[in-house]
Amino acid sequence: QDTIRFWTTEEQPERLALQEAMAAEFTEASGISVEVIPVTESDLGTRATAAFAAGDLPDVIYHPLQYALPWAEAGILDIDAATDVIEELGAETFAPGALNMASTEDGFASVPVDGWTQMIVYRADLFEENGLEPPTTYANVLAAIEALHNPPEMFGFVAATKVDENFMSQVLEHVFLANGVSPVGPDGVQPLDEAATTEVLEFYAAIVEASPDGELFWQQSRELYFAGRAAMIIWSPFILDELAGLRDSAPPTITDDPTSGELASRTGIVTNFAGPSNPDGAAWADIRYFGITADANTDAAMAFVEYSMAEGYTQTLAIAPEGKFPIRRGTADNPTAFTDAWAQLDVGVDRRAPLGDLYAQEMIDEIVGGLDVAQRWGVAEGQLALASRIVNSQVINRLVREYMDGVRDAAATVALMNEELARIE
Amino acid sequence: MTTAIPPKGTGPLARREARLAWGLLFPTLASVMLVVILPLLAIFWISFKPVDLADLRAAAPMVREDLRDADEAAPYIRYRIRNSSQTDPISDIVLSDTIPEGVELLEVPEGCVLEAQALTCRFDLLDPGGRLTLELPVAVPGDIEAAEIAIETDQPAISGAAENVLTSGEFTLENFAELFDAREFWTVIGATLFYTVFGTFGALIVGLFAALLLNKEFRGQGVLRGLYLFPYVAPVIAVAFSWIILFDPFSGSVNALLIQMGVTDDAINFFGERPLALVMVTVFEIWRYFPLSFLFILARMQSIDTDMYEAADVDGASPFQKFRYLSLPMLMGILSVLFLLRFIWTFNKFDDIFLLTGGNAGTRTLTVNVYEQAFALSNIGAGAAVAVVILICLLCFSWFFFRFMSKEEGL
Amino acid sequence: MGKIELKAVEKWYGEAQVIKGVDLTIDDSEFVIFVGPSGCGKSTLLRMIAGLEETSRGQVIIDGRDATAEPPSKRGLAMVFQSYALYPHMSVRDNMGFSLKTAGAPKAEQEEKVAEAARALRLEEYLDRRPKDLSGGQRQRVAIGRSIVRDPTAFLFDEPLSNLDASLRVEMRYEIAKLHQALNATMIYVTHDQVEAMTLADRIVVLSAGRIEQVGSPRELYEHPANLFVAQFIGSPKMNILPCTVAEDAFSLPGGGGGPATGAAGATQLGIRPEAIAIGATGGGHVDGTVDVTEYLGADAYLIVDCGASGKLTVRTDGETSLRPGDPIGLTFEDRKLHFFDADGIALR
Amino acid sequence: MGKIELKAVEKWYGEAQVIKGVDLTIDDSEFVIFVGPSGCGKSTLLRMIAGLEETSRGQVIIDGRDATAEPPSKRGLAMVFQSYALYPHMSVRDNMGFSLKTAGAPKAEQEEKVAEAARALRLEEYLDRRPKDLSGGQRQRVAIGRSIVRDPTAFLFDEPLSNLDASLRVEMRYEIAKLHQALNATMIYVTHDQVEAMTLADRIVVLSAGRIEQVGSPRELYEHPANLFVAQFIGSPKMNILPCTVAEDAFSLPGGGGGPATGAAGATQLGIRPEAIAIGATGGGHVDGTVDVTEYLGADAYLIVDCGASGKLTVRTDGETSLRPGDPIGLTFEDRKLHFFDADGIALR
Amino acid sequence: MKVFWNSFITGPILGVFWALIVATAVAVLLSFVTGAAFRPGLTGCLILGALAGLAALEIRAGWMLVAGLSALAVALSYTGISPIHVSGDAGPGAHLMAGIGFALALGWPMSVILHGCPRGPLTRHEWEEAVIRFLTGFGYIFFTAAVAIPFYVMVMTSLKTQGELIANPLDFTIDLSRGWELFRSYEELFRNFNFGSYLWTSFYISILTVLITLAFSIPGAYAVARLRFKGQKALSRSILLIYMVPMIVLALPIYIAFSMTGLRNSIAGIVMIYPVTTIPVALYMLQGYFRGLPAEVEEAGLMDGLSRLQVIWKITLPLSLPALASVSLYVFMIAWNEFLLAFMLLDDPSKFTLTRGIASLNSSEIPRQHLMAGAVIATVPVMALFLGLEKFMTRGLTAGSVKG
Ligand SMILES: Nc1ncnc2c1ncn2[C@@H]1O[C@H](COP(=O)(O)OP(=O)(O)OP(=O)(O)O)[C@@H](O)[C@H]1O
Ligand SMILES: Nc1ncnc2c1ncn2[C@@H]1O[C@H](COP(=O)(O)OP(=O)(O)OP(=O)(O)O)[C@@H](O)[C@H]1O
Ligand SMILES: [Mg+2]
Ligand SMILES: [Mg+2]
Repeated sequence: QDTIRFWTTEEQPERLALQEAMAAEFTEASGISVEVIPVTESDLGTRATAAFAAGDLPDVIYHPLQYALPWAEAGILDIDAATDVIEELGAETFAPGALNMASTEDGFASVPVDGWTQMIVYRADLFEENGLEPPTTYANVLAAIEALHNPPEMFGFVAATKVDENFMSQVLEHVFLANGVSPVGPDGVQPLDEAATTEVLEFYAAIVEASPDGELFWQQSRELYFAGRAAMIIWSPFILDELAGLRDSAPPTITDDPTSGELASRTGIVTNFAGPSNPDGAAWADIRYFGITADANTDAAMAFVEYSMAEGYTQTLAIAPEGKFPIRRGTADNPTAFTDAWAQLDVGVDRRAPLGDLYAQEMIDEIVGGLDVAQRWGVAEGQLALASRIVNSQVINRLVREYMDGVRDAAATVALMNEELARIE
Repeated sequence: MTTAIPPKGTGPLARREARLAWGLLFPTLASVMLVVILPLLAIFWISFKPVDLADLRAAAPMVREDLRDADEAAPYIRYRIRNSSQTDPISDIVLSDTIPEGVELLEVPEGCVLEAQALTCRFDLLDPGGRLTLELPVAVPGDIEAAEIAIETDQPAISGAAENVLTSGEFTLENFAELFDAREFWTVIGATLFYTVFGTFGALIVGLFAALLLNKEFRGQGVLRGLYLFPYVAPVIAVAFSWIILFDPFSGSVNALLIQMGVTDDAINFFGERPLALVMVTVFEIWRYFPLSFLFILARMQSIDTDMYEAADVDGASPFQKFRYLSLPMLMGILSVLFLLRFIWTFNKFDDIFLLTGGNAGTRTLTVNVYEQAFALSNIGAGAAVAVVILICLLCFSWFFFRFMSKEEGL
Repeated sequence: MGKIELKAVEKWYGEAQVIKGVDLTIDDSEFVIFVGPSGCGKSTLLRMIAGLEETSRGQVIIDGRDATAEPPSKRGLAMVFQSYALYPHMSVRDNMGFSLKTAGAPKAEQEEKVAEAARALRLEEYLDRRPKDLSGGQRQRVAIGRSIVRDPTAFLFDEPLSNLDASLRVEMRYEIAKLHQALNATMIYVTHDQVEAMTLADRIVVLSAGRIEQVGSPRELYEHPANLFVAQFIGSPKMNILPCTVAEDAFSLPGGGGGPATGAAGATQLGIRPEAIAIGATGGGHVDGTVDVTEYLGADAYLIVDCGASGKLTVRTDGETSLRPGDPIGLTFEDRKLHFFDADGIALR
Repeated sequence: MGKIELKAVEKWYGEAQVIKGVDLTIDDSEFVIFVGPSGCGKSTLLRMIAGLEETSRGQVIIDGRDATAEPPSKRGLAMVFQSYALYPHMSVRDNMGFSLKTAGAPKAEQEEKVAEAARALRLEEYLDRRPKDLSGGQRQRVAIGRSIVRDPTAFLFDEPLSNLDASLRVEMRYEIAKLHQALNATMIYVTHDQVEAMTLADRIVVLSAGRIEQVGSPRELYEHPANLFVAQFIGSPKMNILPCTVAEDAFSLPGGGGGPATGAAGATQLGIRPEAIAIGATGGGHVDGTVDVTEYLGADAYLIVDCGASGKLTVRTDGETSLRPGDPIGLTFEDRKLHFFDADGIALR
Repeated sequence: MKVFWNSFITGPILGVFWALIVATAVAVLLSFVTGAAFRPGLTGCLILGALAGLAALEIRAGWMLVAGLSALAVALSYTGISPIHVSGDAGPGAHLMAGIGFALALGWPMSVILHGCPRGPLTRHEWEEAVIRFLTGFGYIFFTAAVAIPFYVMVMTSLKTQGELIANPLDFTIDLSRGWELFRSYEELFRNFNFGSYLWTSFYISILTVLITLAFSIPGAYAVARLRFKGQKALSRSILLIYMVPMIVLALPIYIAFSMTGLRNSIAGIVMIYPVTTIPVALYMLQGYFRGLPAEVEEAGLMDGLSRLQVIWKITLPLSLPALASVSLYVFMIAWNEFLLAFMLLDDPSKFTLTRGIASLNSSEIPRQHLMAGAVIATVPVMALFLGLEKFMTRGLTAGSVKG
């Protein structure tokens, strides 16, 4: 009997349990058993490379977009297998954007599964009280900080400063995109525009200034926001269920009742964000993929991925529907089968309810709609692989952090970034 | 009668003893050789090589086989062969497969031979990242579904020859050049020195204080001594995480306490701020290793002849005088030995910082840098270069160590 | 001045009484030696005088001043330890000057006193050495020098020679005797070597199990031991002890021999030292026996003579004796040197 | 059988020669004692015989068999160590039976032999104790018992009594003498205590710096020392040595005294033992002097007499002497007991 | 210096310092015990400390001192110059507790510290002894707090829920009324996170490490310690050298080699590599012990007809049992606590050791009490061993000098 190993970054115990349940059903259906192995997302790159070097890659890896092309290049992923799966399922049933992001000249690096858009989560009640505009632009954010920042009771923002967390990369990319700055152009690395980048750096410095000290990432953002001590944070939609008090291990502590939806009702969100040099703004999305590895028991792995994307797809999404918008819209027979099913899914862990019960419909539309227009560096230019390598190298995180720490000024930072980025290529 | 020249060679008894000694030592020596000496040599070797983590896996050809256009008129078997490596070419590739019964190859492409049902194909070269597709038209007289399954479940075998960077003759000084050029290199050295020097001194002084406290008989002395040894005995991972939680800026007790006592308004991010993080990891090091100094100093203190203190009593020395003129000089030996040993071990310390800060916020020491380079950045060569720097430092320390150690204590 | 008095001094370690009420007066410039079997409390008593050991009960009076509660540093005594207790990390000079340094004496005075003591003890050449570079005898002298420097009220010695080898011991014994003559200071000395005790002491204090058995000059102790314990403890080879009965001023031995014994009524045991026994023909003396072992020692020989009911007697004779194991002989005791003990072991005259 | 021969035996530690060519034959059932100052190589020699130490050059012949290259286990000797070296983790019984057990002797035989040895050494009651629960003397006896059980070719003893206190030492000495009488086995015994050597040995081997100085019976050594070293080494207190000049069969001392000295031509030093000196009035003897120190020892007293140019002489006299330090006396030497040595220290008759 | 040799100066100074120390200690303790807010007050400490320092010279009975100070401290706690400020919303009970606690911790030790100090000028001895008693007291408080607090936090955190933790980080109490519910995180660790298997893996790996280490190091140590051969000196020194190579430096090539031979991510690899880290330590400890064993006993064995190997087996080893116990315990501890190699070499949860398992709990997605419960699970066995066999363990630590 075949056994395959499946690495997943969804390592919360509850989500893990759901994945195991799905794996068990797959086993029942196919006779192939699946070992679900949680891997912390920040370790994923290292561990995959290490496993590749040692020749003991798992069969299937659930991974974020940024690894898809680099891994395909490095030989970790079996492009042929992924392409075959997509062909089998019907390429047309997938959202084309997500599929494009993973495509190489030889086929698809891996199979897109789900995605979400990054949001600026803000305290709508306070904004209203103070007559502030929603934080859709740099200027609005800065104005809100001006009005609301009052430490230690209330921080204007909780930015990301922990260099080795993906979270910081995501937030920074979003902020850069908002001002239309990208390190890659159609021909590879392009020098950053100094003026626009300086705007970004200054804006980021301002929100860091309004944040608590130290190494911040998503955890602090959420804790502070939940405690009512942050006016704005940047987060993924995964926050939506706990924000509504549905998960005991991350309770909103702003009121004494950790199960109340109070905070949710006082919260607004923004996905499309704009800087002064890019008035149209941009949203940022992350897409997750199933990669079949070079060491895989290919047939079994393909069977598992196909199952997860078809019979088990609803279950896959149900792991955390608030942050897993369907990429595969439906089947050939019913092109909206999965989007429809998704809309019915309950969110939450310790208590469950459909999203619609918790948030206003326009808010949900805003969140979901973002996915279609969302961008990433290098997608438009066909340089996603390069952009991913830039992100994975964390050069930008590091240099931005050093700029915050006052190691060098904005101009020098931009210059150095250009220098180091050039080296990556 | 007697000759004043010592006899040459060894006697039969001595020879027998030496033989036995080497026999007893052999397993140990062999294993140490294998796991210490060889790796050390390997480190030097690797440090001159442009190796990434991924390069450890030699380039290999990979193949996938399927039956295409099964439902159409001209089905064909497709072999997709690619080079797993983006950097190294593969030569002398041999693909061999068995064509299932009931499938008939219509055409054997160039470079392939078919003997009975066994297909063997040879190719000279596959470029880095290169791909190769073979399409062999077949005729399937029988059940095509069954044939497809038969073809796709039976995996073809493939082999090829590629050079491995580790064993190739390719050398580079790049690793060292990058290492010394890197802006953070001197920060790393600085952090290492700070951590090592203060960690060592701190642990010694705190240990000395603790030893002085417990160097008397009283009830509960054993319990306290046990308690004071806990930090050292407990698994590092347990205590490191306890500290992280205790000092957490958002929900840690220490911050809550400091804020409440009015020492600070803002939460302090103990493990996340420069230069506080470095101070904190040093404090942790002191906290964790003072028991060791304490244990040694105490043992030494208890072995000091009490007669000497009684003589000093009779001589009229006061307690501080006794400490200054008697205890301290008597402890100097063990203190300097401990200093040297602790210095080296603190210098070598990895897990503590790795667990507490992961080397961030200015706490990256040389050892953490090895990990960072080799694993986080997957650049094994660079990691090895850092390791070589460490080894050179250690050689210097060891030289010191043996210079002084042989005089002191006779460890 | 250096008069030391112990008044009903006791020492308890928890429930165990180690010193059981000792009264003793040591006069100025007297050389007093404590002897006794191992563990009898000699060291403890000395350390109580020094103040290193708390006195559980009773008083220690030094020069008329009650010093029982004073710490050692205030008592003005000097002590030489069995292990010498030199400070190993200091030079001989610093060792000797340490007490002056802690007392804050001026540098010049320190140097002068050290130089003086070094001269007296012939240590001048070694002043800059460390103790570990000295021989046993030299270390011993440094330890003594360290105590001299302080001009103490009295010197306390705890088995100072026990770590030296035999010939050095003889030599240092001689030096200590000289030193006492020169300083004329009170000295209290602990030893378990009775040769040392006999040759050095003005008075010997014999201790047993925390009690004083007898105090007296060496000659008193040798010639008039107060009890069986002292009689057997002092003298080498040991005094021979025989059972006897005394009736009407005459003693008689199991073998039949006997003689006059005035004032020894009630004695059950008779003691005679090996050198007070003369050898004659069988039947001619107090007891008869056969030679069991002869121990030739050069100048003397000891005969171990099996006397049947009287036990084995050791007899000292000339080294040139021609007696061999198995020879039958008669032993005659020198009347003047007989010791009689009653059933409790108390001497009877 | 237990004849042991050493033929030009040498021992080198690296460049240092510790045993410098020793030839010695030890006869069956002889009791031979090695004495000498500390570090002269006694233990080394013994251990070479035992096989615990390699023989650098020369041969060790046991019962006519060249045993130089044999490991200790093959030599069939038994050794009693200074520290006893009992196996602390075994009972007395197992300690004693161990060698039989390793040799694979039948259980019954083991038990019988152990019981026999225990009876001989009066250890029956202690057979089940561990060594740590025994007193020093008992441990010593176990160590001896352990070697008896094996019926060895010869017994080797390395300072077996040095860890015992004085009175126990006397007692054990007596036991060992008895044991030798009973077993009649070859015994080689190392000691630095000359009383032991004198009283126990058939023959004494005096070693100094890795060389044999003299081999002979105790009486030979005491009465006819071959050289100054042996003369001073044997006897306590030491033999007095005075400078002298010999001319025409007569010696004369610096102070003027003198006497006949046949066959001592060329002598530069004269030796006289403390007991061979008689005390008289000044001017009446060989030398005059003043008493420096008297050491009262009970039976005897030693006078240390300062004789000016002749140095300090030790004189043994009766314990009841009334001489006091400072008294002037004359000393007369017993003619028969004079020893003369030439400039190299070799005895002249 | 000499100006301080006066009890009227030294007393109050020590008093003030001591008051500051105990005010902090008591405030921290009460904060943790009650979860309410207490903080030390400078002025109050100055006043009461100086007062206590003077009073202790007059009032020799400790309890009277404490009583007096209690009254004052409680009274002052309602003013702005309290030695321990109690937050406004706390009731009179809190004031009473803080006041009396402070007075107890100030008055009684002060009377001990100044015991034997006469009023007025002090001799050097008296002064130094007072200062030493002060430092001793401080030392006990300092060390006990420094050591106990992290461990207590570990246990306490493991018994709480994330919500409770975030709600009041100061609350160190454990709500015993929750009964078994307290141990929920432990139960979850064993049920959902496979900790039973990690525990077992760690256990048998450690035991195997001990056995292999002993098997290699006993003969080696004996040879180095006892047998004479060329190179013996050099060898016994180079043992220490091996000991000085950092693990991370070795880990890199080992990792490479294991990756290439497939030993990575396997228990066999771990079992092969752990002993190598412990053999030098064990070798070093054992040779020290063997050297200390009386050679004569072994020679007696040789004389009794044993060969060298038999001597080792029948005499040396039985005599070394205590040392073997120490070494085994110490090696067990090293293996049990080992983290780096397990972290680098093991990827597969089914093969995790305990420390590796805990490292995998260090994800912000997993509640903190789980992490701490894991830490407790890893700590308890070593602690139990340590406390139960302290004598051997301490001896092991001392002899092994030092592996860190
Ligand atoms: N700290 C202590 N606790 C309990 N008993 C003790 C202590 N110190 C000594 N003793 C006991 O007191 C007794 C006397 O000891 P002390 O050292 O005075 O003997 P000693 O006559 O000097 O013997 P030695 O000649 O062996 O030195 C001994 O029985 C000893 O066991
Ligand atoms: N392993 C060794 N290496 C070098 N020299 C040694 C060694 N063992 C002993 N010696 C030297 O050999 C000499 C003889 O030593 P040995 O132990 O035989 O003396 P000894 O006569 O038994 O002395 P003691 O009476 O003190 O036991 C000494 O000078 C000693 O220093
Ligand atoms: Mg004593
Ligand atoms: Mg010897």
